Amino acid sequence: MIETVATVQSNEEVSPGYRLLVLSFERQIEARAGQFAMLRPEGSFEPLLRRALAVYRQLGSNQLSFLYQVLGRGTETLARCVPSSKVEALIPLGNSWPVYPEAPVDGPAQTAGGQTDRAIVVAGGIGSASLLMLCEQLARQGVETEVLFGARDEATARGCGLEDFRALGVSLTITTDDGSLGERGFVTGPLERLLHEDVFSQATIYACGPWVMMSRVAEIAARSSVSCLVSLEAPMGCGFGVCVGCVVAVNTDGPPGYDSYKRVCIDGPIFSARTIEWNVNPMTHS
Amino acid sequence: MIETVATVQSNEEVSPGYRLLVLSFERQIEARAGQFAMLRPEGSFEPLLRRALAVYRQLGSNQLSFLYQVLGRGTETLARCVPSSKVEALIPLGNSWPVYPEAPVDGPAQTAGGQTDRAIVVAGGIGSASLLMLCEQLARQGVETEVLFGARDEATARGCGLEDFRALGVSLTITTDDGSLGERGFVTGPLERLLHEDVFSQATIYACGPWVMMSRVAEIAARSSVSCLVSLEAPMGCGFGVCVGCVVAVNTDGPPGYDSYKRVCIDGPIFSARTIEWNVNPMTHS
Amino acid sequence: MQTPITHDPRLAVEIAGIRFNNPVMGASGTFGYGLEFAELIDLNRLGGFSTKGLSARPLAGNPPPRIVETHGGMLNAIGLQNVGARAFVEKKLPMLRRFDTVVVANVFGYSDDDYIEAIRILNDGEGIAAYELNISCPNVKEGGSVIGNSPVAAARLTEKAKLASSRPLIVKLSPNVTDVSLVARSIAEAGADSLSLINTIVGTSIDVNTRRPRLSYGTGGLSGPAIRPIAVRMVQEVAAAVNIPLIGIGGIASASDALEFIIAGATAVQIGTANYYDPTVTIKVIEGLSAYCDQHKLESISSLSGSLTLG
Amino acid sequence: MQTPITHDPRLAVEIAGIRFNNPVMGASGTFGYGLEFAELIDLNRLGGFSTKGLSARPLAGNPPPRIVETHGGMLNAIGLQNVGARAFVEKKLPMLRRFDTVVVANVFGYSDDDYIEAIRILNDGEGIAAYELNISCPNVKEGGSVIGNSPVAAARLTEKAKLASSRPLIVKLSPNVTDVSLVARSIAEAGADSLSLINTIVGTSIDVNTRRPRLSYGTGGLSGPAIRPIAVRMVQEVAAAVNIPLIGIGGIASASDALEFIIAGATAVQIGTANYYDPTVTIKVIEGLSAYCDQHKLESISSLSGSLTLG
Ligand SMILES: Cc1cc2nc3c(=O)[nH]c(=O)nc-3n(C[C@H](O)[C@H](O)[C@H](O)COP(=O)(O)OP(=O)(O)OC[C@H]3O[C@@H](n4cnc5c(N)ncnc54)[C@H](O)[C@@H]3O)c2cc1C
Ligand SMILES: Cc1cc2nc3c(=O)[nH]c(=O)nc-3n(C[C@H](O)[C@H](O)[C@H](O)COP(=O)(O)OP(=O)(O)OC[C@H]3O[C@@H](n4cnc5c(N)ncnc54)[C@H](O)[C@@H]3O)c2cc1C
Ligand SMILES: Cc1cc2nc3c(=O)[nH]c(=O)nc-3n(C[C@H](O)[C@H](O)[C@H](O)COP(=O)(O)O)c2cc1C
Ligand SMILES: Cc1cc2nc3c(=O)[nH]c(=O)nc-3n(C[C@H](O)[C@H](O)[C@H](O)COP(=O)(O)O)c2cc1C
Ligand code: FES
Ligand code: FES
Repeated sequence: MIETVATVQSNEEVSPGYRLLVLSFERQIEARAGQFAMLRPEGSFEPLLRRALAVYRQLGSNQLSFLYQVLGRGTETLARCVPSSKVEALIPLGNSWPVYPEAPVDGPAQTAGGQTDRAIVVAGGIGSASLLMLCEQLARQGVETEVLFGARDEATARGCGLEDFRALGVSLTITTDDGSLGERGFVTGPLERLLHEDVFSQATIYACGPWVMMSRVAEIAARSSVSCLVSLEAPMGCGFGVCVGCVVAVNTDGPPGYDSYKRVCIDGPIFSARTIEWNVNPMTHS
Repeated sequence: MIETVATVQSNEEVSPGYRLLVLSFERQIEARAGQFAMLRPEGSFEPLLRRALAVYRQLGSNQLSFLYQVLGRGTETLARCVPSSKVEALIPLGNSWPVYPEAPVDGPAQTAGGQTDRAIVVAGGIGSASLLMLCEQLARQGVETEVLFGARDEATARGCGLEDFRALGVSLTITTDDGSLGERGFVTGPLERLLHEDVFSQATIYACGPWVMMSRVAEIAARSSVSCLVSLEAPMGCGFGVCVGCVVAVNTDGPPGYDSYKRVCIDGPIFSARTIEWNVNPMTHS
Repeated sequence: MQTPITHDPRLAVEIAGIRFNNPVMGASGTFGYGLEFAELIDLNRLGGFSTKGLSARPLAGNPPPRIVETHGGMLNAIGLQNVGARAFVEKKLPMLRRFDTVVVANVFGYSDDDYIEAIRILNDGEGIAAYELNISCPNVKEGGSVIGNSPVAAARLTEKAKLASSRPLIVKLSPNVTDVSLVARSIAEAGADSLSLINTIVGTSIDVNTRRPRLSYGTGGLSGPAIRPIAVRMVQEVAAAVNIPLIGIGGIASASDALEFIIAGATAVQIGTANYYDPTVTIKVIEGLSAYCDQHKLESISSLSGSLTLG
Repeated sequence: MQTPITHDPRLAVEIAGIRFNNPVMGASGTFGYGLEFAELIDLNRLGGFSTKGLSARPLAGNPPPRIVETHGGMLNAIGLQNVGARAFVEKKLPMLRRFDTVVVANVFGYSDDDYIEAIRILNDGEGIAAYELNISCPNVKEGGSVIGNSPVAAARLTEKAKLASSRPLIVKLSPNVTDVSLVARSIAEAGADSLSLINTIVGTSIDVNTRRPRLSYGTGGLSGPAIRPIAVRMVQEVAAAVNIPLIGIGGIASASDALEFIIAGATAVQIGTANYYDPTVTIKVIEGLSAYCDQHKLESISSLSGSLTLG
């Protein structure tokens, strides 16, 4: 993790309310799939706190892109950054998606001896931003991958990087709430269909999206005893473990104590879905 | 006075720490010499309060320019405005320089029957920003004008619009504290020399600059019983008379009461030097 | 009179028998005597406003500098420069009567008698709907202790003011206390018709090069969005302690900010510092409240008052 | 050990016999256990820091959401999640001893006995320079009233803590009181070696769409530049009321901010919220203080302490 100042290469609107920020750094940044940065325009007095954005794509050694939804005051100020302006970045942060046969984050429910050979990537809305590099890595490692891409409507899907996912050339199923693109409904529909096929019994699910979506995906995965990893969102004060504000409740066997809460920024953002206490009211803005 | 949103045409650096902001408005703005605007980049959350900037020049009916020194947080955010971005403006504000034979602001010490036929314009540092349109108007009305232009050094003089004053073609005396341009010393030197010449006995002095300079100019004017007008600076909360924060102490004969203080924003910024209580500690940042 | 404008009936509220077209008011000291805004907004659309603090005699106020900007707010030590109650009644009120907006006269003094004298003068003024008592003033007869910081002193003044006043009485609470609901309860029991809160929070800003305070008076009152979370919390506490209507004040700059106060327990709100840098903010907030009613299918804004759900 | 770094001798200060290389510290709850910052700054350059609040037993803290941003600040209701005094002594302290920076253990409890128990455990820890008592906690044995809001309760706890402690005692004042100098005086008289102020100011933020507080706990502590003018004023008041050294805290984000506290009367300062969004701010402030000494030809920063000129 380093604190550095990056230069804005471009900050184009991808679709109304969604933009792609390309930053160039003075030196090489080793960002792995699923990691994020805490960003803030240089010299911006307000809002005070930095905003967490996942690394969307590595474009050459010193350039990274960030795909983001313009939601509140922080992303609004980022949206106003013009090329050649500066952005303060604390990067890379958090853990990364464990891609087999590398070491698992905390051991998915692997059957004895069975190796996960298939991946189901479930993207909900702007959650796609932390999944593109994962798909690239899965492709590089020859892991058979199905992408389920859900969004509110066609324009939002575009804003969430649909074209980049299409360009991967992997099997892609799209759902939109209003049916304006692909299947009408949520990604959980196609997910359940896939998990009925035996070939996916050893699969690993990688999910990132609104809390409600991830909790449904976790439920489906547990029912089919398929391992599932989620990348969580939480309000972040610092992004590097000191404010203790970004916590999520985790299942601990003993009575509530120090470790009933884990910090999304340093203990995550990626967790094994089994460890998360899902039936709490969603703490994120969505 | 209207509240409107202007578009940035340009915002170029004139010299290090000094910039010229050109704004275009949707409709015609009738700004008279010495008036000012309260400006704030649109969508900027901090600093909270608008900043007072004099109208430097009218460039066509819907375009005005503002020459400003980048000092603290407010002018810093203005300095970062890029072309086509928007700036909120409350404009035009305050009174304007009274140019004879039009009606005087509150009657300079004119000798019986004598009409002021000469003007001595005294600019100190960025105080020049409220004097260019005055010089243009004096020239249009054929008033014999001497400009005394003081600045810290050559670069600051350039930043304070020296070239624009030179282009007026009026008699111009330059002083710099370090002598890097024109006479070494303050504008008060050349002013005293001028006032020794009888021809200036009926002149009117128009002065704008740091508080200390204006109080010295007022003293010199009073000694030579020559009328003198000053444009004052004060911290401004609103710019249109409701916060009652921008006051200056004025000489009142009676005991201190409601009218011992005048608001620079609506009772000024231009005052007759005689009415100002000069021996108070300078309240502006300079 | 201008063409009559239509008010959104859902926004009408009532405090101590006074009917407001909507809950949005200008706060004392940030709206002058109202007329200064006539060029910028249609005063007829405004719920109401509270005048600059009025004293029995006109006052010069403090020497400058009187204001300094802070992060998210400003400090002021204006020193209550005002034309005086008499001049307000004779010169300002006649012009204000042309407008269909609730005029609240903010009153202050440096001893109980000061307040009463000012109220008596204002009683002659036609067109004043209520008095708002600024009790964040030092009582020079009692060693300069701030009246609003002591439940006893505040209750005593409220009683006298209620007796002297021919109109409903709003008492404006100081936030510089350990337990604001304690002071609120004693004032309510002393007969106040409504409470407005909060006034500014005492603060200071030092010029580190001259090693002097930036305000000539030394300390000043902090206002603006920076203090809003403190103000909303205090409205919530006072709403639980009294059952007279509350007017929420403190850093409001948007409809969402105003709604925080209403949900916390306020019936109406006052916007102060935001008027300086966003002169039409009052109108934007009124429009924002109507949009909120549309979005939430709300019949009346007052049904929202105190609707905060905890836990 | 890394190559020894040179400290600017002009910045050295002393509090209760503890020598600080410079007056700049990290504030409790914003500096973790110090080690989290080792990647970002050279801890040897830091004057010191106050640990996350430590209790006798480890605590889970409040359910999320625990933080929300406000204008110029943030509200937090972390609920003092911490590893507990024992784990700090055994697991964190050994690693901290490698650094040449003053380690202050922040201590809290929910009754006097809680505090004392935690202090006893920490007494075993080698490398702790002093304890900082967070008295902004509710005393569950006395109906949850905040210890720091009452001069009597605060003095009583200070006395007991002083007896139990084998090290100098810093007591951290709550700003949520009418007269902070009253509480300060009673704590100083009860034997505190130094006072640090201010802790966070109670506030709330409401989500107007769900009509619920944004923090699960309801209210939270307001911190950041928004509260700085209030904090500087309180340091100024307390400096006039006691003559034990003060540590100024509240919204510091630059050298100029730190100097305001020192000029107002503080000997050292703590930086809190700014560490989150400007992780190297402590080092920048230290460098800024050296630059100030150059600019003003100052021999020692402590000569500036309380140099505020009024009037
Ligand atoms: C690890 C991680 C990675 C992420 N990656 C991405 C990414 O790649 N792309 C992306 O788009 N997002 C991403 N997010 C989410 C992103 O961080 C948030 O959307 C962002 O922080 C929101 O900040 P904001 O300034 O836009 O909105 P905020 O101003 O923080 O507000 C967010 C929402 O809450 C409301 N709100 C918050 N506070 C208040 C208040 N006090 N008063 C009123 N309303 C309020 C706002 O109206 C808005 O609707 C990520 C989050 C995490 C934790
Ligand atoms: C009628 C009028 C017309 C004017 N016209 C012009 C013009 O045409 N051009 C021009 O350049 N200027 C003009 N000025 C002056 C201009 O308004 C001020 O220079 C400007 O408001 C300064 O704002 P700022 O944001 O740059 O600095 P601020 O942030 O307001 O600070 C100003 C100075 O004070 C210090 N300061 C202020 N507050 C604090 C604080 N809380 N803590 C620490 N330091 C602080 C800053 O460091 C800085 O040095 C005019 C002023 C008036 C009243
Ligand atoms: C410059 C200024 C002058 C004020 N004058 C008064 C006053 O005369 N009487 C009063 O009761 N409150 C006065 N106030 C307090 C405001 O009415 C309001 O209570 C406070 O500023 C908090 O609201 P805000 O954050 O929206 O400004 C004044 C505030 C400011 C900033
Ligand atoms: C997230 C967070 C956690 C905090 N935890 C503690 C704590 O455990 N003990 C304590 O005494 N103060 C705690 N504080 C208060 C800070 O130490 C400091 O007093 C306060 O935030 C004001 O300073 P600042 O504005 O620089 O942050 C905490 C503050 C924040 C923001
Ligand atoms: S964001 Fe501060 S600890 Fe995770
Ligand atoms: S700037 Fe507000 S009254 Fe002049």
